[in-house]
Amino acid sequence: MNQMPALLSIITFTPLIGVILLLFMNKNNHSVLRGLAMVVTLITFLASLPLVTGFQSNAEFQFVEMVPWIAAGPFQMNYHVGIDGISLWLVILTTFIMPIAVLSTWTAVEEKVKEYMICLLLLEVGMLGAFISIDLFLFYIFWEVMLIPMYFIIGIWGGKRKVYAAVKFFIYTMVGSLLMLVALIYLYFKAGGGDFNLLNFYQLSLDPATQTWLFLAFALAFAIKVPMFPLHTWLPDAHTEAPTAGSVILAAILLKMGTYGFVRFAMPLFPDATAKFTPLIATLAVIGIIYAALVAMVQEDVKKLVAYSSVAHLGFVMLGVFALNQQGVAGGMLQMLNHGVSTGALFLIVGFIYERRHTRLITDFGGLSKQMPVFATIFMVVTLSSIGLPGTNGFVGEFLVLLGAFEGGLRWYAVIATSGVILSAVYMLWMFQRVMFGELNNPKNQTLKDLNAREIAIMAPLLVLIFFMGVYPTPFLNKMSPAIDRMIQLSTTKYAARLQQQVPAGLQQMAPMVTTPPAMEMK
Amino acid sequence: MLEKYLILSAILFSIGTLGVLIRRNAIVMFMCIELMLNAVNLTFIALSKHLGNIDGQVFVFFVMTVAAAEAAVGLALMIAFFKNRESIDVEDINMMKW
Amino acid sequence: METLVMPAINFAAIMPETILSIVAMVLLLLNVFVPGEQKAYLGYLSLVGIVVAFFSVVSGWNAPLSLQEGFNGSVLQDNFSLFFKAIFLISSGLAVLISDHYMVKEECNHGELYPLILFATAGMMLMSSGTDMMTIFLGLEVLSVSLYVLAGFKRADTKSNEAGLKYFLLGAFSTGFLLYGMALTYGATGTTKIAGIAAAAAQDGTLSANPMFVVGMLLMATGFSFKVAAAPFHMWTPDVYEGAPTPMTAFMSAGPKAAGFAAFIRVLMVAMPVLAVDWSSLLWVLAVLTMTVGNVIALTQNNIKRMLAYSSIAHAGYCLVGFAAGNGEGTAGILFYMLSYAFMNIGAFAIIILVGKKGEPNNNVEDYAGFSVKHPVLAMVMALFLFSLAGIPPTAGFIGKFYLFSSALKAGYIWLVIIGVLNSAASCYYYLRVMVFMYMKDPVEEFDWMKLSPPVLLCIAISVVGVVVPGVVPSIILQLAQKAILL
Amino acid sequence: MFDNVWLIPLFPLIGFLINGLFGKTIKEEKVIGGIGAFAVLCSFAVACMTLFNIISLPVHERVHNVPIFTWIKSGTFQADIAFLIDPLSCIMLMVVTGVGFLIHVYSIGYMHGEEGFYRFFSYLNLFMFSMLLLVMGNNLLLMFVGWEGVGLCSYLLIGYYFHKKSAGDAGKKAFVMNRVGDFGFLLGIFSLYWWLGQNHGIWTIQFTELAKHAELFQGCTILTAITLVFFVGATGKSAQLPLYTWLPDAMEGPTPVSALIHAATMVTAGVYMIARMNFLYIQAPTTLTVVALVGGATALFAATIGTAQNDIKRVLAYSTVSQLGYMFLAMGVGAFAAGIFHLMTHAFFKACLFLGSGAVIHSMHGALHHAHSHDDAQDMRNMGGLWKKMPLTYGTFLVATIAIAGIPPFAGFFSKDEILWQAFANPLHGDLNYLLWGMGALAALLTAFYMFRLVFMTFHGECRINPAAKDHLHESPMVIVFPLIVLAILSAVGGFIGIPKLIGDALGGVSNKFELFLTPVFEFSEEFNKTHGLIAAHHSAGTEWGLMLLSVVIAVIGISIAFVMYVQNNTLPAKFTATFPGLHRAVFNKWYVDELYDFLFVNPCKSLGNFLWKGFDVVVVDGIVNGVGSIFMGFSGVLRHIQSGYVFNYAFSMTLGVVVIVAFYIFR
Amino acid sequence: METLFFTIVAAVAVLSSILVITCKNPINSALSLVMTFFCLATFYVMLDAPFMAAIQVIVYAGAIMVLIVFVIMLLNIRSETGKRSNHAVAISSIVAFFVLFETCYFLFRSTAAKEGMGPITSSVVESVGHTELIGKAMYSQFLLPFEITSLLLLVAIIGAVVLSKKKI
Repeated sequence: MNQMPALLSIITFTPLIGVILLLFMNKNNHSVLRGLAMVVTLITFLASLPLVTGFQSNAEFQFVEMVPWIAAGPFQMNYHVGIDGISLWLVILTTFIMPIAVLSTWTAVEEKVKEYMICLLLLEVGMLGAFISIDLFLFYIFWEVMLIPMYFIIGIWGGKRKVYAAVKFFIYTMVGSLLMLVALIYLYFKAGGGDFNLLNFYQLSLDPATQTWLFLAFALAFAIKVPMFPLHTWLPDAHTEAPTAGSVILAAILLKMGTYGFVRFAMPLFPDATAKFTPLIATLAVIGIIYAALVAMVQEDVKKLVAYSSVAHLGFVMLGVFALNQQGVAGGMLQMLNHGVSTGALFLIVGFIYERRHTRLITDFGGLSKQMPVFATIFMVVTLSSIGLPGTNGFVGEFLVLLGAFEGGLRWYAVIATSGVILSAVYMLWMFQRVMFGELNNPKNQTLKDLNAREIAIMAPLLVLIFFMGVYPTPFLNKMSPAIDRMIQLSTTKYAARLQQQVPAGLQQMAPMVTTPPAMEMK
Repeated sequence: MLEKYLILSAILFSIGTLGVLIRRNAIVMFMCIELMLNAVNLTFIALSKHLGNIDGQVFVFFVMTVAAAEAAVGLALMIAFFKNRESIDVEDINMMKW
Repeated sequence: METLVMPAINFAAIMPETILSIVAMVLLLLNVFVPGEQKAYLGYLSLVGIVVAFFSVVSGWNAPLSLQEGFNGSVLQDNFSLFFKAIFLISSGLAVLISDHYMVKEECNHGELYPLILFATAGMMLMSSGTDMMTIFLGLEVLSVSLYVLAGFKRADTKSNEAGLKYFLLGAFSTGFLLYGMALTYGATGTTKIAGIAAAAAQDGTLSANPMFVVGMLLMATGFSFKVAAAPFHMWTPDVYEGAPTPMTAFMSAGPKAAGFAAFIRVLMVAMPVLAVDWSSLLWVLAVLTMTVGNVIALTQNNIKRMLAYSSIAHAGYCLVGFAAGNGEGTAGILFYMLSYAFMNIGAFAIIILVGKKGEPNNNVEDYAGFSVKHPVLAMVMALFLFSLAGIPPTAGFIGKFYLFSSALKAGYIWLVIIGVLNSAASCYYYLRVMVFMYMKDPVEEFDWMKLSPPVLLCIAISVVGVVVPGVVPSIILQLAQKAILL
Repeated sequence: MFDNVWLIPLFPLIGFLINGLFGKTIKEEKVIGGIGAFAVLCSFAVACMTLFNIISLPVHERVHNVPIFTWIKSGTFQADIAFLIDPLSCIMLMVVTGVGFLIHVYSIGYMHGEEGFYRFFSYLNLFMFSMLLLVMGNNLLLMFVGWEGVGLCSYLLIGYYFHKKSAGDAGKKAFVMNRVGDFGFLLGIFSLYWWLGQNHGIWTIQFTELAKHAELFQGCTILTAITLVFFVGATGKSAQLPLYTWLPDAMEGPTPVSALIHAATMVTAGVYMIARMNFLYIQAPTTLTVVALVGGATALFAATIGTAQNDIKRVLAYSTVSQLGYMFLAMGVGAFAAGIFHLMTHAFFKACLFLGSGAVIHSMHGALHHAHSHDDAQDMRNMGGLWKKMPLTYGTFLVATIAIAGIPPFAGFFSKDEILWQAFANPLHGDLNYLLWGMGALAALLTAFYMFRLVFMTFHGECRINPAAKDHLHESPMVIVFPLIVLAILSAVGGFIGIPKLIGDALGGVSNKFELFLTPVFEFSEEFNKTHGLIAAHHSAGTEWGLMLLSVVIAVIGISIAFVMYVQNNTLPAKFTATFPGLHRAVFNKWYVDELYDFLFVNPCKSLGNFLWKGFDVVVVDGIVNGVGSIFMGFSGVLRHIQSGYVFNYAFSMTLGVVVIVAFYIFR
Repeated sequence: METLFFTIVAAVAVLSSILVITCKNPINSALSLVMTFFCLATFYVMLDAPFMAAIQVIVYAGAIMVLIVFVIMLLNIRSETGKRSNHAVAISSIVAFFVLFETCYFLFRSTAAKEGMGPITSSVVESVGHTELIGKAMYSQFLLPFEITSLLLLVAIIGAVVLSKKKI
């Protein structure tokens, strides 16, 4: 094992060091502030690369660190972090997106640059922490910590209705996560104390009624974050009002918290409830796909359109994850990354034109291709990635999701969801056409400048990833597949075992064939 | 024997309570509160007699002290208020609400 | 007839109270000689007293029983009361720090302020360590009488008068109920000693079904509910908090509330464990009412002091959740929470004091528009306090709330906790509202009148530490709290 | 032996990258065009080598999988980037790269001076790349990559003149319609993969593997569903009923694009796909019937519309739709080889026709431009008598027209006749045969009619062009004419490699080389037909000869009608229109299908979207969310008034609290 | 005899206390309250607590009431100008009645601790003297509370001074 010790902590807290440094910087020296933030995020990204190389393709948590943290009364919380195949790529995605986000606001944010960068870096700490936590309490802490900087990012640097959007975002998310906290504590007592180690909770065998409630509480928190229909309405508002980097991070990483939560917590912890609620969630996911697509179709604001497309994409993820087979979950996970890359890129693109024109209304544009050919090309590629064109990343994930869902128990859901493929093409291309094609009528658009070097530099890595993940997703899939196997096993084994108890002997073969999980001792 | 006293003190206590609720003059309200305290005192002493235990009477002693202290401070507060508002009517003690 | 036997006068058991009282009396004397503009020195002196008292509190920790008990079972300075005493000292210390700046600004820096604060603190301490209903009652009265005066301390200000008068009338009224409850308890058990009540209840199995005992408990509970501002006995809180001088509001929201809880807990948990079923269901209802009323009404408040008053009602509700749980974690949670609440609330009030302008208190949320532009650090700190009040990690407020709620969960009160967290989520709205104005609105004011007085800044700094450190590494304090529980 | 086939798609990809990334800086049109064309030429060369290699092998060793790398692997699912080299793909390779190369060459001339010249060539190369992937992919998913890729390029190229709204609309329409088809294709992949895996433990999407296990599907009903959803995919891509409407609109793109994509290659992908999966289709008779009926109906339907169009390219577009219908008809009657054969010959003559029309338009455009006229350069009513001005174009165009009309011995005759014969003789569909044949024959009649109408209106009669522009009309440059000539030759002689058995026998044992060559691919189907007695053997040779003659006669009748109406008596069409105004209007307006689709799908979707957004999202969901907020605020607003400020009220609330609490406990 | 006496004094006490809350003029209320206090003092005597009766008269009637009357005079408060509205009074009365009703209800159902549990009987009071008993209790068992009262009074004095002294 050539795994560096404390690497995860280094990655997670490097941005915090950045925050501290920023606190002591002169707030008027914008370029230094930006540069520092850039350097810090870049260092974080570089530091996270050894995670990929050092990661062994097995189901275990790796790079594990454990330090006792809180021990009081009945509680034992640890600083217990580690990554497995499921979180590995999300961590990388986070560290990868952050420099881009910082770079994207180089000129967009001129006010309170210092605070802005602090918020961004704090946000990174929160996100990374949430992805690497094995201790549930720690997870919750980071989960909440993310909320604050995002709230400020939307609220301070946002658009006209920023306050409404920020508060809505905050309280919406807060309601869900607090209920999750209740469930978390309840679960802890159910487990009979000890610590908040996720692996211990995995071994619990809860009765179905309890599972139902706990699952609902967890699922609510995650579903709000995802966001799933009908809990999605905060998202278009938040996205529309947030500054570019905020939208990018929100779409690329924050939303993943929800789906990640399902995969990491809600499903493996509560297998019976998962089985019970799969039809409901799949229905909501499918409704989300179609619904968001239809709504996106008629949007007048580019950003809102992209926001709704996010809802649709995340619907795919949810569908795949709840298919509970290798293809579905892997597809869902991959789709999470894809969505991070391509929707992040879309928001960047919207940011570019917003910076130039200070409007996002589709009708204000038209014919930009002529004036901005490079932009047009990039926009095209990203659009295509977003609608899941083969060869781009979007396709692989979407395909695996649908395949998994089809192959698993969600056949008809998959059929309906597949029609979302048509709708996504409709709304994305229609938007693209109205923005980029047609005559360059609006005189304000006739003097637009094409992308500059910085902007191209922002987009280049994303474009590379779009194609790389589309053409060669194997490394991603390989690293995550053992962890996914384990997750599936956890989410189905206990349920299957219970089924077998209930089902008469003759029908036992009907239950899915699963093996018992490797013995993990309770602490 | 005990019940009579307890009932009587209950009656007095209720009357005191009613007084607090229906009077508008702060001083009268305070007097009603004193009435309540006295009702409690009666309870204490009756119980003390009943139990053959002097603690209750000591308690009454302290209650009286408290009543005196409260009277001093309360009346001072009323005077201060009156100086500013020329009234001691509780309907005028109403600058802060909602 | 036996001769008079003086009880063992164990000064160790009332050492902090003694120190504070002596310092207060010294201050009263000195007050005569200190000219009006230099009353701040009295404040520093009282700080010295507080620090000394704090050391005595620290040294009393885990002391042997012989040093804890005194005065024939009138007082017991156990870890429980010591923890509370620390909270009182911290809140009074912080209140002293922010007082001078405000009082000078408002031109009412009478030297009596500091002795009164110290006496109030001593009263609180007696409440927390009293094991006789008389001690508790008298402690409560010392506290209340001081607070009536402190609330009405700005004599020339009608609002302050009004606050004092309202507090006085309602306080005295509630005292009536409290006393009646004590009388009935005395009647039912034949003793005023906490331990005696518990023993009587343990001996006589019928006592728990005796209405006199139950009603005695209920009336005492209402009396204490008034002190901790639990609905429907909370009505005085907003008006008094709004009208009282801001430092005193800060003080009142932290110390006396904790003192109320201290006595409340001791009476119910130590003296009346046999009625646990009754009082915990009562507290269940009170907690729900209190949280909901506090949070809901706070939503539409514009005056930040009044908003914090309602929020303090809500916070009392959270504590009642832990109290209703009736287990050790609940008590530890209240201890921890009251401690962190002292820091975060007084911290917030300190900033309110700084923002306030003479004549114009600038207490409305709108007055904070653009605060972050002019004073980024202070705004950040204010945001920190508000986040802590809202219970967002990694702040002390979160850990405290977590502990309280989990104790209730442990006791099986799931719905109570769910109502609690939903309330907590709703509370975000009004805390965020302040931040909305601080960060997301353009400045209207120049904030040029703000004088950054060092003691106030020190208070803020201490509060920041008190909010952040227990939030990040709560272990030590939680362990202390855990050791301070009664059961 | 086939290790280097990956080069075939690679060259165009490189061409695409060079032109796409650096085209703007290169600027030099010759270099850009050269790179584009050369890339395809290289592919063509490799393809030729591959073909020779295949031919050199024994018949049963002609199927090869060439793996490159694993693309997606997840659980049991695996999709490789791997190529399938077999006779079918070889033929397609030849057609695609060959015709593609010619069109690239043509484009250098045609697109001269256009803005975004580099863009055009990079798109073309990308298209070649995708098409080659589609053709060579050894599994369904890789084929789907190409499938979507060509759709994308089609979109890009149709929208090449993006500043024209109609172009953008057409591109989008094409993409979306294709996506509808792709929806079917995807479902097909899913169901096929799932069914085979679930029931037989064979988790694969690879063609050769599937073919190996083809008999597992025998007699299972789900196969009908699977093949049908695949067919939905095919209808989208190949512009069959009901998804054909995008193809005529696709004529907004530059003409070489129409020639390459919307005539010769991409649109035949559906046919190719069905041929590729013939082993499934042959076992699903219901599907085959549907395929045949859709094909026949499309052939006829599109032909009717073709008779009334005035835009030269639109006529060709509808003719393409119609001819594709023929191919599907062939597929539907199990005549896979015949379908592929028609695919090939159609590629030759339709490419020729399109390029020829392009040359005409190019010339017209130039002339009208010189004359500062705003007349439509594509409207046949503005043309006429061009043969004198553009003799070479005319010649090649005429050859191709004769080929499409089905006059022997031109290529179209052999392929079309084979299809008609199979439709008539194949016992697969029982009595539907006659209907299918009838549709085919009627379509052939109309084809001959409208194609010659086109020729006559364009090249014959008097010149109706703006007089000022007349003198500027001229023959196109060599770079344009050369591909025309090559294609014309191919159209003329291309049919000989697939001479029907009957004629071959008559000529003395000349075998149908084409069919023989494809044997390994369609072997299973043939075997299947044999075992199930579905052999078109019970018709006499006389019948076949008779039908062959009949089809020629039909063609001639069509030509004659056109001649009568558009050369001899120019007033006839007008009279006809006057007599049947409704019919004409319906046909002229393409049977109002577009409007119908708007009414049925587009508008409802938009209004539904609007409703969901403004009605559901904003009013209901947000209403609830904000409503909860407002309720709380409302409560707050009311509750705060309890805090009346009056001490007695406060005392009252306290007393009430005590009373209630005590009451609860003592009366409990 | 004792019962009769109790009844008479109780009636006076109740009546005078009703007067306290009904008299319009605060002075009258105050005087009625004094009357009540005297009645209570009588009861204290009857309950073997003569010392308490004495301080009841001295402290309450003597000191506190004088203070109150003094303030009433000082502030020159006349009769209340307006009355609380009738239904406010009605509702309040109902609530107060409930207080009474509930108290009586539970009192009838409850039992006090055993009679004569403690050592203090009438004879003890007679022999030792009530004042001595109280004094001993206060200086031994309740020394701390007693000391606290000193604090309390000090606070009250300071408070009164702070709130009402003319100059600072």
